[in-house]
Amino acid sequence: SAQAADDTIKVGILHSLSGTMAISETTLKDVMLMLIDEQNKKGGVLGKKLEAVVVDPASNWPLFAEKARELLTKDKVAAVFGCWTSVSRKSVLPVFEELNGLLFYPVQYEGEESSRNVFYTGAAPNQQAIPAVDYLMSKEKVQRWVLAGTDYVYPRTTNKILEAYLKGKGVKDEDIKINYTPFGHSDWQSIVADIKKFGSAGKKTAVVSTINGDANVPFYKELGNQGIKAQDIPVVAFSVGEEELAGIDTKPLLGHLAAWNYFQSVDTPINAEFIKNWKAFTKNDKRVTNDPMEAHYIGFNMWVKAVEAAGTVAPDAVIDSMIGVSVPNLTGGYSAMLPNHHITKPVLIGEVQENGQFETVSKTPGLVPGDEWSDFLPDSKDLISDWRKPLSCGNFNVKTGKCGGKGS
Amino acid sequence: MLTRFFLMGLDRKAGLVLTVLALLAVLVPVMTLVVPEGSPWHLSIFSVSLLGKYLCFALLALALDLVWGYVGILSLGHAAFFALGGYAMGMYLMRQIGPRGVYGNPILPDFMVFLNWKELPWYWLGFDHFAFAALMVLVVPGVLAFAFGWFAFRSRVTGVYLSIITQALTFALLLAFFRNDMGFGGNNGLTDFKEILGYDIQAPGTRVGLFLATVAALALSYMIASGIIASKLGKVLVAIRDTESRVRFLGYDTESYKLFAWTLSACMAGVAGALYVPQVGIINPSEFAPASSIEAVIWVAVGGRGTLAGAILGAVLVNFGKSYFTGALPELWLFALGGLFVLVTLFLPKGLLGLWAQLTARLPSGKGKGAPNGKTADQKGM
Amino acid sequence: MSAEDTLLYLDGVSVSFDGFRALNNLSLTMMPGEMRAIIGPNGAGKTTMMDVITGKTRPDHGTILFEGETDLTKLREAGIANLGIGRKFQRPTVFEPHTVWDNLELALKAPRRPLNTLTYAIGRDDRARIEEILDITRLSPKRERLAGSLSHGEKQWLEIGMLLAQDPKLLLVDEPVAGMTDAETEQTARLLCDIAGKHSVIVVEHDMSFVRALGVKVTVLAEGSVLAEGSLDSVSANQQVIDVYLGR
Amino acid sequence: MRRAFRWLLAACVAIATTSAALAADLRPLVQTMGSGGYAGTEKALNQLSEAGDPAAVPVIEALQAGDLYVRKADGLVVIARKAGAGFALTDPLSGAVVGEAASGAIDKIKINNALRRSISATLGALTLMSPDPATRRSAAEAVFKSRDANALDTLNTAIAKEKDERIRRVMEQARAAVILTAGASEGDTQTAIATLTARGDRDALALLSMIAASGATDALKTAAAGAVAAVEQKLMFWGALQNLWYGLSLGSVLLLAAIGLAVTFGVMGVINMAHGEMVMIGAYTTFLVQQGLRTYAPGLTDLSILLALPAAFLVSGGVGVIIERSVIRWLYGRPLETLLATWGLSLALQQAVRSLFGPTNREVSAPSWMSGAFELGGLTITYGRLWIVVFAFAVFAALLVALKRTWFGLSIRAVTQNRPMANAMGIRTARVDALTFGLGSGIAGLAGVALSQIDNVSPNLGQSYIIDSFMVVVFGGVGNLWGTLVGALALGSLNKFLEPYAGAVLGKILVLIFIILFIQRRPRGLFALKGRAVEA
Amino acid sequence: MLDVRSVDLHYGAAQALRGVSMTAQIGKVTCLVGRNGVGKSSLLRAIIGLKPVSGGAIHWDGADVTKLAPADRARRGIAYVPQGREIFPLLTVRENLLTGYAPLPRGKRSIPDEVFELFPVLDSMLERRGGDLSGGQQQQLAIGRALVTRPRLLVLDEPTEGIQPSIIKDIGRAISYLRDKGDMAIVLVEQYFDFARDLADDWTVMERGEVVLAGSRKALNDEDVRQYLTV
Ligand SMILES: Nc1ncnc2c1ncn2[C@@H]1O[C@H](COP(=O)(O)OP(=O)(O)OP(=O)(O)O)[C@@H](O)[C@H]1O
Ligand SMILES: Nc1ncnc2c1ncn2[C@@H]1O[C@H](COP(=O)(O)OP(=O)(O)OP(=O)(O)O)[C@@H](O)[C@H]1O
Ligand SMILES: [Mg+2]
Ligand SMILES: [Mg+2]
Repeated sequence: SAQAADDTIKVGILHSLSGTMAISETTLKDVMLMLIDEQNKKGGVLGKKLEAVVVDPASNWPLFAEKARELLTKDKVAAVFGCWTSVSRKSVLPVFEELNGLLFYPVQYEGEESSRNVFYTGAAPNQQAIPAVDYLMSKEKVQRWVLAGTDYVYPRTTNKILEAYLKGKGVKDEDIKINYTPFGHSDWQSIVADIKKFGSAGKKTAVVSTINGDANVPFYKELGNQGIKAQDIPVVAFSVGEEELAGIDTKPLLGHLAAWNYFQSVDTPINAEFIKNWKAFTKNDKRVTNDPMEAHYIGFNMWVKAVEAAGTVAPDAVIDSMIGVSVPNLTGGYSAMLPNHHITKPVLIGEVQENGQFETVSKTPGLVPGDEWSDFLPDSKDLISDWRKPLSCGNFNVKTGKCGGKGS
Repeated sequence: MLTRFFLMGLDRKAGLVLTVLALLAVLVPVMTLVVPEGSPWHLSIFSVSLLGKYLCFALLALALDLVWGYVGILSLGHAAFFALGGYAMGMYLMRQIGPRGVYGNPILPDFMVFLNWKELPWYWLGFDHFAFAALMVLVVPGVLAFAFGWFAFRSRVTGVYLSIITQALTFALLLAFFRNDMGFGGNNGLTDFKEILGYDIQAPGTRVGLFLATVAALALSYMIASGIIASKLGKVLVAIRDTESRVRFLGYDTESYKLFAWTLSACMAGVAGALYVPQVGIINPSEFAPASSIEAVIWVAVGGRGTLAGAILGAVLVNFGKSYFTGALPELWLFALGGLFVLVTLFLPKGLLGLWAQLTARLPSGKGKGAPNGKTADQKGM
Repeated sequence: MSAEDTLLYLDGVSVSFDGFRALNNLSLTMMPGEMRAIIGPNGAGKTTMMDVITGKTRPDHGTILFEGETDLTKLREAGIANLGIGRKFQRPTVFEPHTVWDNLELALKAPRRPLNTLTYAIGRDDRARIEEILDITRLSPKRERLAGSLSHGEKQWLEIGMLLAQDPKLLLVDEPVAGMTDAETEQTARLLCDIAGKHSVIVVEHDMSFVRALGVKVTVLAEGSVLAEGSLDSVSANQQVIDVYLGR
Repeated sequence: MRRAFRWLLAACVAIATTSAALAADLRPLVQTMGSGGYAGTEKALNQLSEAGDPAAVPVIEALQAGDLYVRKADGLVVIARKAGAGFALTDPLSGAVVGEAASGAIDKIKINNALRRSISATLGALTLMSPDPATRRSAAEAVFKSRDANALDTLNTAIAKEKDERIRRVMEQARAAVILTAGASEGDTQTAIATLTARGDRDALALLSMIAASGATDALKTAAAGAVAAVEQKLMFWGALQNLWYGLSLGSVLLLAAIGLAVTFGVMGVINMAHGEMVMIGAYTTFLVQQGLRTYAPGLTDLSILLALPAAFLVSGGVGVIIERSVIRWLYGRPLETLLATWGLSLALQQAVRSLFGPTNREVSAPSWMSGAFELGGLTITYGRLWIVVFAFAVFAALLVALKRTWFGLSIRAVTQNRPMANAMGIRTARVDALTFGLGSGIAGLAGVALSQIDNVSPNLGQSYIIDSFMVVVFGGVGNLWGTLVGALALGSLNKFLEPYAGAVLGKILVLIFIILFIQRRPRGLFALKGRAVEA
Repeated sequence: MLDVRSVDLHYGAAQALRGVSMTAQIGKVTCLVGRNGVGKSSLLRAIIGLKPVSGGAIHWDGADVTKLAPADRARRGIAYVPQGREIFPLLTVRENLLTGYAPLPRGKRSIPDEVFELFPVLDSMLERRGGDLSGGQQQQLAIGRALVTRPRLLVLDEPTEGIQPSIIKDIGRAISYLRDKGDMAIVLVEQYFDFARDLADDWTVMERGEVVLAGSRKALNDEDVRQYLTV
């Protein structure tokens, strides 16, 4: 409704509610509704109520772009919280840049991107993958690595980074095995057997899994059935959270690992409060929380704070006031928005418990700042991003001292 | 000869379709570029792109209807040709980015840079020229369709068997294009385009231009298709749909007829894909997904199989419904859409256009409304 | 006998399906302009023989030559049809979604390649020819009807019309008068007799009065090979033919 | 059982040795287990291990099971087990009752993977002489894995005392492993090599290769190299067999997924895009049955899969009958339109399940008789897969009999081949149609029960099988059940054969290309029906 | 007795039957003749129930069966030998025959000997698929299949089409045999006039969707009937 636009501030929610990604994204829509609801109870923002505009891009990437455009031009939303897969983000990116909108992206991703209009509240590879590998190397004394992933950009990039990183640490070629599977792969018999084989060469072996989405359940079921125990060959995953574990019998998976910036099991008052609200909001005391939810929690609060600081929802003003905003995260610290539009986060390594939760076994002592351009890729190691004026550049080359990548 | 050919297909229905397209071609630019914003007659650029997208789908539906409705080849893989055309255009657009990519590499697209590729793969060569890319839009789907069809038709693969191998084809391409090693950007596909033929791809003028190009392509394809159908060749095609073997015994080499229609249809689909990509701004392997192809079949069925206008209508309406419902009923739209499909099948056996025909026809065709025992020509094959 | 002057030459043709021999060392020759009636018990292999000639079924072995030189076993259906061999099927098969007129137009002798048909425009001669055939088959009033809505007998006629439209050198006619009234049967016999002379015709029929009306040489097939050959009177007197076919 | 044994063991130990004194020695060690985080626990555990006193076994087992706690009030290490609202505390060494505590008053002693490993090793060394044969055996396996040199003495004693031939063999293998890792005299090493060659698995191979590469003497090196070659050859043979098994089991999954479609599509000619959703409904029924049993009859949870079979058949079949009566029956003779309608139904069913059960995965756990694996020669066969193979073949056989040998089967075939004529013959086509579609859907539901064991139970479950199912049915030849069987097994094996060489992605692409090419050779599928009957 | 009372039948808008009435008595053969396309098969379809009538009524055995489904009419003893045979192509000959069990109670399910006596070829081809048979063999199978249902009203649509002379004679003998058993009404559509004449007890002659002549064999002479069959 057009008149309502004056006394409410609209917030777009762009998460798939149907299709293959609904399984992950629907929860994020719900958590956004809850956050908006709570904010309204606190009196809204700038004295106005927030109004959520929910659309369903249906796991269809061009539809993401179309819906983003619709949210920005038709509904005139002040900010959009959404996307899960990288491709959906890539699809909407030009739209947000063209129409100068704001997107909060809550999922861990491969990095190599920094847009003025996007705030990346999920983990960059250095906030998840690298610390996880470090943990395995130091605590589990792993010498041999299986990098298993779904065949798409995030695993490919992450594995490239990890491969470079591992080789830098002296791991030999023959001790790294990379394996890719198609989306939704469901027959893991041979691959798990292969992992077992690779792991019985006498050296301590671990699996770094960037297996995506639906394929995880059959993968873990097969791991359990073939009796691969965490104490023999631990699997550390970057895409498996509480929500995914809810679909699996975790007893055989005791001790397998995940690296995130948040676990539901984290014992802080603020998290307990969040979980309580969440269960109340969804009227389901079995509902679990997970890392991307926390990312939205942080992103939303940052946005609220930035808007209050700017005194307006006008995009340029909000973008400028976002940087440096710091809000409590759910693990007991504060996360801050960096000039590169990524945030600082602690990195937690957790082991799967019988009840489907993670037990934190390691936590970085401080916060890790998100690094958009990986230091382990030759073409991006010289790049930085800083959206503060006067630099205001997403791909500044420190070697050439120019904005715009390495070429110009 | 050519004019006669085009005139042959011009009956009343065709006139109507072409008039509507012509109206669109005049009204849309005026309403977006001339009518000031704020006027109720103003059309936003967003709607133009949306309309353009629907028309691209309409062209795909038209191409599909040509082979399905008239030759009886149910392709469950037509989106493959659409996507290939799209990729050809996407590669051109990618090359146009030049040094404006995030890494500033003037030659290599970003995804190749961060995967450490050192030089452009050979199959990317030439795509910096629009003319070459435009040619590839036709050639790549065309050649694939020709090769595929040549084998399949010669081996007399028909019916569901043909449908399923077209599905296998698009599925295989989907998996292949997902692979980063293929050099097409993997799952992320090709995106972040900057300009086309030197025009800023986001600019309203360019968008309207793309829209007009789509209208023109659709109109031309419509005329070609209806010309073919009205010709004797069209009658042979319909006869093949009905009883292919009988056509052979009359001395027609049915394989070459099928191959002709099939390849032409693939080329049309390729053009549709090529026009689609700059308007939606991304091409990604999921366009190859079997479900996309099936959806295209659904558009045709909803509109009315075997009527070109129906294919266009079905594509536009279903996609409009999808756009509308996903915004208006985000949690329930699948019920709405699914229900629509069921109802159309049950109550409009000849699709939406069939309804029109049912209402206007003086002499109903004599075939009962899908009574359980009704036996129609459809029974013969897919 | 040499194959040279013959129009159709079958020698030692055998076909079997899963071990069942439908044609058994069948030999048969047809001269240009000849009309031949073929009779024989149900399942004797008459239709199968036509299938073999028109390329629908590949023989296991044997020679089939057209005009003394073209080896039909090497060709596909369309190629064989284009040599000038037309066929009417036992079960009438016409293009149901097309009108009677279009059925005939499709059958009409004309270049058959896609480009030809794309640019085809019906001329006065063709129109006249179709009208003529419509008259012969008495389908004129139904020319705009869809072939699918014709009765069984009407479809028979339409198919005969299509065969005429093709103007082939050799006509293979499988049970043309099944389902026709006696008067129509006579008319069909006259029609075929008119055609013969210019064309060669092979007719398969069980209607003895029809075969008699044709007044041509008769070949009796049984169990996939020739049982007897000669005038109708001579074969009807043959005890074996009476036993397996005519009955008492 | 295990618990009973633990008490027994504790009791034995207490009586047989001058346990009080020893336990007293252990107590300070045990007391340190709760302090210093993982590292502290690890240290205490190592000391317990070095002490080599079986009295520590209950403590370590409690630690392993997550039952070992520290009382916050006084730092006392206790075993705590849930009792009512709080916990019942017992002394870890003596088993004496210590008291009760609320859950806030005690802290769990956490363990991580490294600790779990140490625990297994320690328990292995400590339980080598346990009276229970199974424990001894797993202890020996644990030592084999840990190669803990500390255990060598115990191992030697245990071997000497061991009566059971098979357990002794494992113990000897463990000893061999320890010797090869720690180093020993040439003679011993040679025997160890022989022992391990006899074991002949990957672990043995790893050890042997180590010796082959870095053995003390040339003689040892050659012996080890020979052993490596022998083991490798054996493994290769078993590897091939194993691959065959994978192919068979993938094939069975495909068969299960496809077989319902072979009825609705293959026999009835309905292009049933909602087939996958019938599978999904079967899987959700399994979930509900299991859920129900968990709440109302926890003792029967292990049987939930068995109970789910008829339930899923009826639910999916019922949905199928409803769909047939309301939609499909108007579409006979218009097979293409069934595509449109069933596609619509499939969208709606997915969304319905999403609304009812939520978009996320639901957990269906495996019953005990379907979890784990067993060894057959060099093959590892998981029970879950084995049952699925058996089940798939059973369903296939039952369906085959139903269609080919019963009057119902005959009517189904007659009706689908010529509906009006079947009706004129007196067959009630409407009923047959409904039941046939119901049968196909019900079988899909059965497939759902099986698939719930290996895949996601989510609204997308059906979608991931629908394409494969169509491929299988068409590849095998529409309308031919045997074709579906052979097609499923062939595609499954081909996939598994290609995977090791080409990788999963390329393997799948190659299978698809194979299907395309194969259909060129056999345009009507593997088991094409031939002859006039089909062409007519 | 079969009693068809002024039945109308439409294919879409086209009317194929206009107020057609006819009767068929138990123990008699009623021959239905007429030129191509006059509506003979349409009338039979109406009797069987394969095509719903748009007006009029059909009574069989004193009961109104107009609204019954074909299967239910079959259960009341109506059997049909269609034009074009309509064999179940993928069922074997035996299975084709077995479909005739549908309307029979369990105890009565057997194939009558007369089927194989009449058509010995069926006996020798029991395991062959129906669709593979030659045209004439299929026709024999279609008749045999109808006999398995032990009909009391047998409706035959051009049963001699495509059949060799000796078997036509057999079929003729079979029909008279069945008639002479006296418990069956037979409706026969036939173009082969001599054959029809030998069997007909009653004639019904149609033209353009209407009955133009009806009567017993005695009441009508051949020429009366024949005039409607010439061109
Ligand atoms: N595809 C097949 N599979 C098995 N048997 C077949 C096949 N085709 C034909 N036959 C058998 O071959 C024999 C010859 O059949 P054909 O149709 O040629 O006979 P016909 O002489 O035309 O008989 P009719 O006069 O009854 O039409 C028959 O017994 C038939 O059953
Ligand atoms: N399925 C149909 N759809 C439309 N019209 C039909 C259909 N079947 C028959 N007709 C028409 O109905 C009329 C009567 O046909 P019917 O088949 O009853 O004739 P018939 O007397 O049995 O002829 P024949 O001796 O050729 O078998 C014909 O004009 C025919 O064109
Ligand atoms: Mg024949
Ligand atoms: Mg008739």
